[in-house]
Amino acid sequence: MDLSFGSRYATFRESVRSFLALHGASAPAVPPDLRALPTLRWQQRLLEHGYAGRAIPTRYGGYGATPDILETRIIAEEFAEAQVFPGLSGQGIMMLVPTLIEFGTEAQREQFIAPTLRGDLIWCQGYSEPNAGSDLASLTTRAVLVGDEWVINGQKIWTSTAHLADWMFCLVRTELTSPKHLGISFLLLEMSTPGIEVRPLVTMTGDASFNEVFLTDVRIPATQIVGGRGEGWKIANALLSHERGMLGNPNVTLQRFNALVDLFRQETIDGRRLIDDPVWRERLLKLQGRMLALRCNDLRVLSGRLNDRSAPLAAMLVKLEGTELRHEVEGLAIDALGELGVLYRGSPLLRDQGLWQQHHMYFLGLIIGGGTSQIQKNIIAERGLGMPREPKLAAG
Amino acid sequence: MDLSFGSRYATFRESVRSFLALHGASAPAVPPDLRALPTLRWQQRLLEHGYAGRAIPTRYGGYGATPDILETRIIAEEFAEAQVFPGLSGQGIMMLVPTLIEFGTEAQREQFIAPTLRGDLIWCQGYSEPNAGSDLASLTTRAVLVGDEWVINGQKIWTSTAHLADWMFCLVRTELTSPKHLGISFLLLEMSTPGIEVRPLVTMTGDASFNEVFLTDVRIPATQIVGGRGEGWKIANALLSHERGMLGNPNVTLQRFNALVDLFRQETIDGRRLIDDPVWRERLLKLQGRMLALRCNDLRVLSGRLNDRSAPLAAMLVKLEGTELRHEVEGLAIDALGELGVLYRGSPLLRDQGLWQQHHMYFLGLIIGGGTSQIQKNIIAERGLGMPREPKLAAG
Amino acid sequence: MDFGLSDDQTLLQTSLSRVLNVAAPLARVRRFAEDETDKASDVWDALASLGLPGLVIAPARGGMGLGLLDAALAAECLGRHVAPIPFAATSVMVPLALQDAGTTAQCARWLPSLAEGACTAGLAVSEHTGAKEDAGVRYIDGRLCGRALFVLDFAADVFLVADESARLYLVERDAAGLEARSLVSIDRSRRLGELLFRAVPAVCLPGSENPLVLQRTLDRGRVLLAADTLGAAQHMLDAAVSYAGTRQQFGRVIGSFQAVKHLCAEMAAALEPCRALLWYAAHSLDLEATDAHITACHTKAHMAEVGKFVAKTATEVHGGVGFTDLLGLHYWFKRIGLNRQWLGSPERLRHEAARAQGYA
Amino acid sequence: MDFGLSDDQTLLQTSLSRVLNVAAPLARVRRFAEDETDKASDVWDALASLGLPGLVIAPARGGMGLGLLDAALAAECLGRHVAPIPFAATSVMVPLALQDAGTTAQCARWLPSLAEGACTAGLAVSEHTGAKEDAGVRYIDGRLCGRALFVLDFAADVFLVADESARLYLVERDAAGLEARSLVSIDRSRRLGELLFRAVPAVCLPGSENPLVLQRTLDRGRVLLAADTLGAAQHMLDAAVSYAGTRQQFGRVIGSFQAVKHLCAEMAAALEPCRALLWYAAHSLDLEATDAHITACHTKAHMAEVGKFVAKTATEVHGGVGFTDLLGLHYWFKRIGLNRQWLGSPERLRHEAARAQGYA
Repeated sequence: MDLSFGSRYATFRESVRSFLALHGASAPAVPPDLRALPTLRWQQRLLEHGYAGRAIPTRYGGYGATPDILETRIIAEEFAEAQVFPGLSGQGIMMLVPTLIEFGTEAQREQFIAPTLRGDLIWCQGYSEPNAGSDLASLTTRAVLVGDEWVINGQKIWTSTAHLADWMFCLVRTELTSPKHLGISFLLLEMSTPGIEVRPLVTMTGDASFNEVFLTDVRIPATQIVGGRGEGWKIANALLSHERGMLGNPNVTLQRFNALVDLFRQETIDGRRLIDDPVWRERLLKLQGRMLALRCNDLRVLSGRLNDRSAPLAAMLVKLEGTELRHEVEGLAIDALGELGVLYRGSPLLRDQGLWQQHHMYFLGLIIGGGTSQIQKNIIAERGLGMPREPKLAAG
Repeated sequence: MDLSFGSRYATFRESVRSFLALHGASAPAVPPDLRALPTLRWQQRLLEHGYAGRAIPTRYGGYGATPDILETRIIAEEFAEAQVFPGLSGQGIMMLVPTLIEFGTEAQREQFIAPTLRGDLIWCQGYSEPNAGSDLASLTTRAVLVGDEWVINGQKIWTSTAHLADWMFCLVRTELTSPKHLGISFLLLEMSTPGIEVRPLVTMTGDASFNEVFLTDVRIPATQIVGGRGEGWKIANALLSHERGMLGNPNVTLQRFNALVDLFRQETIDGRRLIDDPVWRERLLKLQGRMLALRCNDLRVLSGRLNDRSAPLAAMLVKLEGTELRHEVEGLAIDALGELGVLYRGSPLLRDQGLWQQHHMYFLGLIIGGGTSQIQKNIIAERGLGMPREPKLAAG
Repeated sequence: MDFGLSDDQTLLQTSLSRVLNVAAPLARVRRFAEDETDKASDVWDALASLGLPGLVIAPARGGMGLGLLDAALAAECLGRHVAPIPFAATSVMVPLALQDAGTTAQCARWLPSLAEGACTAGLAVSEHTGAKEDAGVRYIDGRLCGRALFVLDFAADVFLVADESARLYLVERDAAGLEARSLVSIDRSRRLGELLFRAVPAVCLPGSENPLVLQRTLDRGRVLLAADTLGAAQHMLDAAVSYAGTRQQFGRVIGSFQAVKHLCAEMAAALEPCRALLWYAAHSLDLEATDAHITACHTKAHMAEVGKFVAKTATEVHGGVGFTDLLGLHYWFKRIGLNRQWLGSPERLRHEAARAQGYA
Repeated sequence: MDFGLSDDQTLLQTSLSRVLNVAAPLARVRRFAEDETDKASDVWDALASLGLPGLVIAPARGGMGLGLLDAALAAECLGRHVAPIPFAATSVMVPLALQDAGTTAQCARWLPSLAEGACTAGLAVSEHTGAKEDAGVRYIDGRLCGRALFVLDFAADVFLVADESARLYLVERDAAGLEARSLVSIDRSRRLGELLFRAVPAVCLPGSENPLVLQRTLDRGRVLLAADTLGAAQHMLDAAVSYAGTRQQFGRVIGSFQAVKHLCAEMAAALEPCRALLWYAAHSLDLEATDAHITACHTKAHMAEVGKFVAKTATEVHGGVGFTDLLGLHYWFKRIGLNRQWLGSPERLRHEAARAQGYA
């Protein structure tokens, strides 16, 4: 156990601070316009200094640094402290780039990674389908090889940023005679290809942050496959657990918790501050204890990855516990605000632009999305605890 | 909706009060010695006045009154208020007598009901087996008809009062070729029959309030069967739901809740009464709200039975919710007492003879016993909500 | 004794549901939600034809003279249908407060038209259930000054307003010095707003000198909001059970998975006792029983907790589609959310119940 | 940075477990539980041979000079085995308090024999974690008067006692005027008692003028009790998973039912983060980090809640047999129960954490 940062890191932290002092003012506001020139310029500057694409090889447009979680953490801390936009994330950078590095051809890496890191290519992820949610492997969108083209038909759902994206990486069924998990391939589509229709999907928050994507006789070159035919499930799974860890990130929850403490200090009931009421304070502190546990768990998981000391159970529970906690943090703010807590966008008296309500609902969505809590519990029980799998059903 | 008691009931209540004023002093202390003369005399007096066996026909030694839940409730209320022992209960009176009235032969009723009501016969219930708990219908204790005798071999468990009982009513497998639920019969055994061995089963409370009963070549007359061969499951089930309703009785919980309020008024932390601490009070009031809901639910179920307005879902949930609530009421007392709350029998400073701890553990046992919470949820989902049953498994 | 509903009461629910099915299907609610000028007068008229606005108003004033239990059963139906009409304040709290504490003239002026549904009344009392910001209304020299937040049944012709001393006043919407400002909540099936009083002339209900009038008015509202939540939560549970019976994953309907079954069972086990609790609470207010106030507080608090659990869990059972607007499930989720916060948070109400029992 | 255990630390746990498997199987714990005169000196000696009593004592005083994280890992092992020996007070809290605040003479008098395991020390401080009854000790003219309830590691030769002003004193068991009275708790794997002081001569640890000495002592104890609960709860979860893998009902092992699997998954998901929390809390105390007190309070409070959940749920997974004495599962249940209440209830500790952050 060594929680110290050491002098090398102190120097590194200083360099991040200097960068922020010198350049921070030119960062775009949050959330940024993904296509705007200031955003792309800022991203370019981050890439040059290694605050974006830090561990990606230089030949693919990255900075080529050796992975170091402490440096990553220092960067995140300093950008958060200075409230400066830390660069583009999104499914292209977070999911596709690592996938190509692990499974792509050299040509694919050269074609896609650099422009994706620069923000010139925006990606969306086509995994879920209306009838393939929890049971993702039952997806039915098909691609048939006709000559040197894949011809794709089907429908995807929950495709965030599909309305903005240039490209989509997606899972489709290509091997019709293989068992269900082995019949899936990982394809790359340009969104301007004829036959693709994107329809926004409005959620309970009132936003259309997701989409349905309809694919009708969409033709793409046969080379736009990552990995071999039938390897899509394996490839997607290599990153799914990573995505799940991001969904309940307790360090983001900490920022919201701190905002909740501010709210408790400012808001009153009958003239008394919430923080001065023992019953409300008890609810606040209970969440703080849970959050603290998840933050330590997160450090353990990250550190374990680097130090080759894996903690699979600790990693598996992050999505389940983290999304639940976040939903409750947002919900406590609503409860504590009383009638003010139910106000929403456009209302007088609204607090924090309605973010408490928006996130409360959005994180209920995330409790469901990316593998529902029920699926997470199956995974923890079966893979984490080694309990028996669901027995096979009798036919009919 | 009519919550009024009306003048007839006012008169009835007066008569109960008069009885208690006149005779209450001769009641035994709680818990009474089941075999002691004062207990039996008191039981006799209750039978004569209709405060025991009230709705049992006079020809079987009962009082022969028309069933009336309001009268029953008034009796219970007045005995509780006066803190007078309300007569024998136990599985003979609560379970076997109603079973014989519904399914017994005239000879069985005449032989057993009156002495059971008087307390001359004490019964125990032989249902569960070590490998037939949640899956009770898989029980393997066997009875084979040899001449005019049943020869019984097997083992029962969770048999409360077996060490005191004169007789046992039990479920045994008699039809070896029938499907599992249809192979079970309901038999009556005298505990003094050769081949019966009772071994106490110590539980986490430290008490041996349950037993294991070993049956080795136990021979009883062929007539000691209730209902027909193979009808045991049907007969037992007719009363199981009734037993489950008793296990989480919210009116008993009310008495414990009232004791908890007293405790909150008397006990202090750093010299401050618990009741004056908002955080502890909030926990108390949360339980009160749940209890209130379950008490109203109980009134609805009882009233529904009498007024032919059945509320099956409301009846089904009583065991699940009632045992959980009771466990939590006992647990709150322990928490509120701090270190005092973990003291147990024989300790100085012990509060309430250690009953909070004892009941806390005992009610964890009852959350499990009489159909675990998981079984209760299956029942509620499948029978209450009409959801699909567990699908059949593939063989092997 | 009979702890249950009468045939008339069952019939009331059936009739209301039948009308609401036709007059206020989800598509109608959506239109109301999207158009702030929509008064849903078609829905209102359909329910008025059943006598809903006059349900509890004395027959001599044109009403049906029924009790709070009947009103609670009606509120349950409205919650179940997320009906876009005012009810708790305009049809129950204000008329009963008038009957409790108003002069004959005040009753004669307002009750017949409220009963008929020709006008509606709002209620401005939330400063008495935990005041936010600088909320509070004072009565000085015949005029009201201050601010009343979170007005129930806001799109009203007249408001019943409580001042700091718990006295009640009638103020018409177009009174000089009164500014009514709409608030927007997550629940778009009901209108909410605040009132700013700049020396607004107002007449007191004389009987409201007795602070029990306000308390009883609040308790009635609490029971009605709890009933609304009961109806909305029951709808969400029913929808979850039904969805789980058709949605297939892994080659079987998801309702055959024990995990999904147990979520539904937990919802049912939590929800069903609330029904009896609600009947008891409403009936206790009708009887003016000594524990009526305690029971009303507990009923709303407990129902709010159960409602929150059911709203979240039923959404989860629906999976992704529950999170979208496709089935409109969120209308019920949000209705439950607003009911939870109005007329006292669970914490506040448990504190009141504790105080009423001498615990605090 | 490396957030994890060193090889030495892993080895420490392995060695302790190996010894405990042999020296303190359940049958041995049962004997201890049933015989109040049993001092389990066989178990004690076996662990002393590994150096457990001197784990944190300075090498110059005969100890191993390890940190609180190592002590917490040891406590976890003891909890996992419901080991019937004293530890938190005698081997950690008292020695470290002596090192923090004692004179050289006091350290020389006690630390070597504590390190060796030749004597043991108890701790009487629970009046500082929420005083019950009239508990409290006062120091008047060189003598202690009053009552100290709930003494940790009660079967001791010497006690470290806090007075009302948080100063610490050493009192030997046979001191004139001291009465030691056993208390009986549900947890029969450890001894508990109270001390009555009738003008007992006592010497102060001079450094304990600084009230932070007591606070740090308490925080160490909190982390150790949390670690004990972690070990006990982990055992219960492991036992539940294992039992569910063999017990058959309805023609299949119950661990293949989703309901049972999800109960186990919920336990694991709640319990596993506590492990990292505990490491962090112990290490923060070792580093004397600024958030060490807040973290210690939260760690014990959160671990107590999770422990309670696991204790109940693991028992449920065992069905009826979990409720009996057959497998002895209740020894772990009760160990978790006692840890929850000692050195501050969760409510108390959260309040302290709030105060330390300026929230209260």
